[in-house]
Amino acid sequence: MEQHFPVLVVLVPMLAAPIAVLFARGGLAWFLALASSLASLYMSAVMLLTVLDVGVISYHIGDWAPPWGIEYRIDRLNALVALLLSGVSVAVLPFARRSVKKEIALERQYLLYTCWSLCLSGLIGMTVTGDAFNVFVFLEISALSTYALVSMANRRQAHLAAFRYLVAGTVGATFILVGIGLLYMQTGTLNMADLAERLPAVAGTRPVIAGLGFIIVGIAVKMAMFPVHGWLPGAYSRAPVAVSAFLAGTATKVSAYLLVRFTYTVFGADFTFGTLSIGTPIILFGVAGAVVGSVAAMHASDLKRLLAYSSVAQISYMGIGIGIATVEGLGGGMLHVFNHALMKVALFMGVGCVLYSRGSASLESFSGLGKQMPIAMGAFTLAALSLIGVPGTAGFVSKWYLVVAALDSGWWPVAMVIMVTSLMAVVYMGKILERIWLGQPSTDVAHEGRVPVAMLSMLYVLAFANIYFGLETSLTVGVVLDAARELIGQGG
Amino acid sequence: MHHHYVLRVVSKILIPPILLFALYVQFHGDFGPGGGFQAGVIFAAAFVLYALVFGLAAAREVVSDTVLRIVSALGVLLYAGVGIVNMLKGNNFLAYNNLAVDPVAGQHLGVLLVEAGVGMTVGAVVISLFVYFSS
Amino acid sequence: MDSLPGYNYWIVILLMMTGLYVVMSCRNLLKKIVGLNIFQASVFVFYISIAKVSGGTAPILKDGIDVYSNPLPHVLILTAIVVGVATTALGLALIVRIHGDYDTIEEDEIEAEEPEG
Amino acid sequence: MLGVTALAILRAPGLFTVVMLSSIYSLLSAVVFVTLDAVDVAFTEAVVGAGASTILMLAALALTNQRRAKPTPISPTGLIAAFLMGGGLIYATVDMPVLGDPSAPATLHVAPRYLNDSYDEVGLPNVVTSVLASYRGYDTFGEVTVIFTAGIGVLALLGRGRRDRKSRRKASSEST
Repeated sequence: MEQHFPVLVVLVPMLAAPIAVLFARGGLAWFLALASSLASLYMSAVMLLTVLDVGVISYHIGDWAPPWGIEYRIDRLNALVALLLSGVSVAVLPFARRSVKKEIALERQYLLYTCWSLCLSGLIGMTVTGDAFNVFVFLEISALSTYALVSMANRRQAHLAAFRYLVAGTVGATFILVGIGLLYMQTGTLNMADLAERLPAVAGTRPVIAGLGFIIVGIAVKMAMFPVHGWLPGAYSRAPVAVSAFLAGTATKVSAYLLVRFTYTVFGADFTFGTLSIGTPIILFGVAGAVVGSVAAMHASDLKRLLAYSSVAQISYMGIGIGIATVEGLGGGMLHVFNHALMKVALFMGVGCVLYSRGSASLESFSGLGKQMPIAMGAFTLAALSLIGVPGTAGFVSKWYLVVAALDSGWWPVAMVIMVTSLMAVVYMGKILERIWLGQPSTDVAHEGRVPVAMLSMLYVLAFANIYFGLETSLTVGVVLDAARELIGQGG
Repeated sequence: MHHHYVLRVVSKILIPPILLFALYVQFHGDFGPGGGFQAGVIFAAAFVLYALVFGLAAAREVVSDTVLRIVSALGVLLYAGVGIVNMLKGNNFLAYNNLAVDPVAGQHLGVLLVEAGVGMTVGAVVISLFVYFSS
Repeated sequence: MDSLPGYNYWIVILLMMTGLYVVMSCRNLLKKIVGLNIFQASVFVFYISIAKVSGGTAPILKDGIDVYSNPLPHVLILTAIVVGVATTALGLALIVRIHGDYDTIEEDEIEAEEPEG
Repeated sequence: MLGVTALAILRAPGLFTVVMLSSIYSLLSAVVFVTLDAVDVAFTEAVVGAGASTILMLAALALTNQRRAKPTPISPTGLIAAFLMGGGLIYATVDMPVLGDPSAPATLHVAPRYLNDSYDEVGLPNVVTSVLASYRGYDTFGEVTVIFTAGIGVLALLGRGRRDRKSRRKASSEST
């Protein structure tokens, strides 16, 4: 059984979807989504342990040897990402049950969980695959289900946001498709490991360079890197809040992973960052994105929107780390992928609790909540501190590695920008925390009921994960730095 | 449109051959161009013609929304089911060789079943897209 | 023709540019979707021209024929065509809903109602 | 001809015209596929691209009751993006293999096994079907799932309960 885990980790959530559609019951669909996410979580944990123990797992689908067939290839990095994805899904689903019940009509709830399962399997599929074209197929599974998830919120702006996301996402995916085509043209293969072997022979040719460009631009769109981040604030702030929490922890993270996979594994770090020095523009756009995102977050009046803009800034940190291309830089970037997922999911859950009990996520509605909802707001505050990067939280660890990497490789202005934008995070998160703990409760905000225990407990799990991974860093840092060493070493 | 006898008769004559053609495309994909995708869409075209001539309500009585939903899900499950059988028989996912004693016959059977799954899902989804868009 | 080795690609590139321009500049949502279709269809042509082999025939095995075009890009593009239609369908459904919400599918008029987007 | 159609789509004001032109565009590219020896792709493009998409677009057009698009102002960002992309590709064409070159890397590495061995390994004369359903069957499985996802997405958007769209619209505009 265990030898089939690489494909089952994708297949189980994918099969939960049609089964849920057969029965068309919201509760059953939710249960199937949760059960399949749990199964995926278990399987990715087992695979991570196996990979740490014995090295890369390769699974030949259809028993066709690569490069003729499609290969699933698990190494340290994508085992960790798969663990993160299924973990986020497991954490958000118990929260989502009640939150979705309130936001979405009963007869459409099963459709939401169906799309959720499809989205999860698409994302994991993109992560574990070792075939460049297979990435495109699974990317479209996750993309289409994401558009549907965003559009399910019962407000008209959600449709518009989903449409813009669809247009941007399709353009991005088509760019990736062109890039893969150019690579295929020069090498005659689609398998990533095979590509990595055959590319050095044709590395200097123009289609390969153009292909790299197309793939990076396409992934940047999906990842919401500045200046192609326009779709993200609308999509995250208009989606149902549970969906925002899920997507914030998964969708852009997989794109960041893909960027690493293509630039480091397929093209090789030496070629991408040495010969072509692609790192410099990535870092520069990252710096610009960090500033733009933070400034926009400071001016947002709605908390979901504020968190979405702060995501733009945080994603830029990941880009910076990937662009610096040292072990600490890449490690810091990937660590931030992991840690940012923890904090953003917790923050969106906190907002979800407020939405559930107050029906609004405007800044005003947070006034004085520290007295009325101290339990939920306590967890929210922990996550907010992690976003700022206070020592002892997960956010601090990854920012630390990024700053050190920037200083080590002579990018000291970049380190400055990370510091300054962290200060801006202090400003925009501080503004909310001040309202929560020091503001007066506003009288005109409705009180729509207590937050269910299921929602609160998952919020706490995530909030404490932020502290746990801030103090006990050996697991994440160890795996990520080893993975970074492996990736950078691969280039030669 | 309901009083155009010519249309009604012509479409009654046309629909069976279209369905037949869909089946031909479905199973002839092994030898010539064609396969589940094209067959599914052609099958759906027959339904669209029926709906245009006899009205959507009549067409929905022939194929209800629930049936469409279930068939589209079953198509995916059939495809995956073939792969799971391969796994249970000890090979990897979608390794059709073990479906029959002779590996080539196994491959043939696998391709046939998988294409049938494709045709089911594509046909059902295209029909339901048409239904949703026109009701 | 020999002086311009990549002439066949130039046509494809022009089509891709037109498609991308339609997507980015047109303010009408339906035209955006049509633009996406053009963009994708021209990428398909690009892939299929990679597969062409001079003197070859369609990759359906027959006795007496030795040169076939490359089947792999054909398969990839079959997949991509279907994915493209799926995206189109979802985009159109969103357009229908947006029209129900705003009574227009012109982005300018929607933005007038929705300054924050 | 493809270029003329594409440019006409850019300029045409009537949405019905745009949809028809896009259908013509699909049919034309199907013809191109036939001349490039890709019969399966041509068949699919004709059936799916020109057929199914056009029907859906017409249905959407009927539902939205909009006949004309406003004229498009020239967009500098669009132009810059299009020319950057085109420039990148034209830069790349210099090193690209000539059309139909039998020694191009794409035709040498992976593809020959499909052509030479697929009949013995899968037993089908149509190599495209063998690759589609067997060698790369997992891609096709993903593709079926994409179609299924689109069906679910459209069901969620336009399925049951749409009749009270007007009332929901009121509710949602009040809540914003």
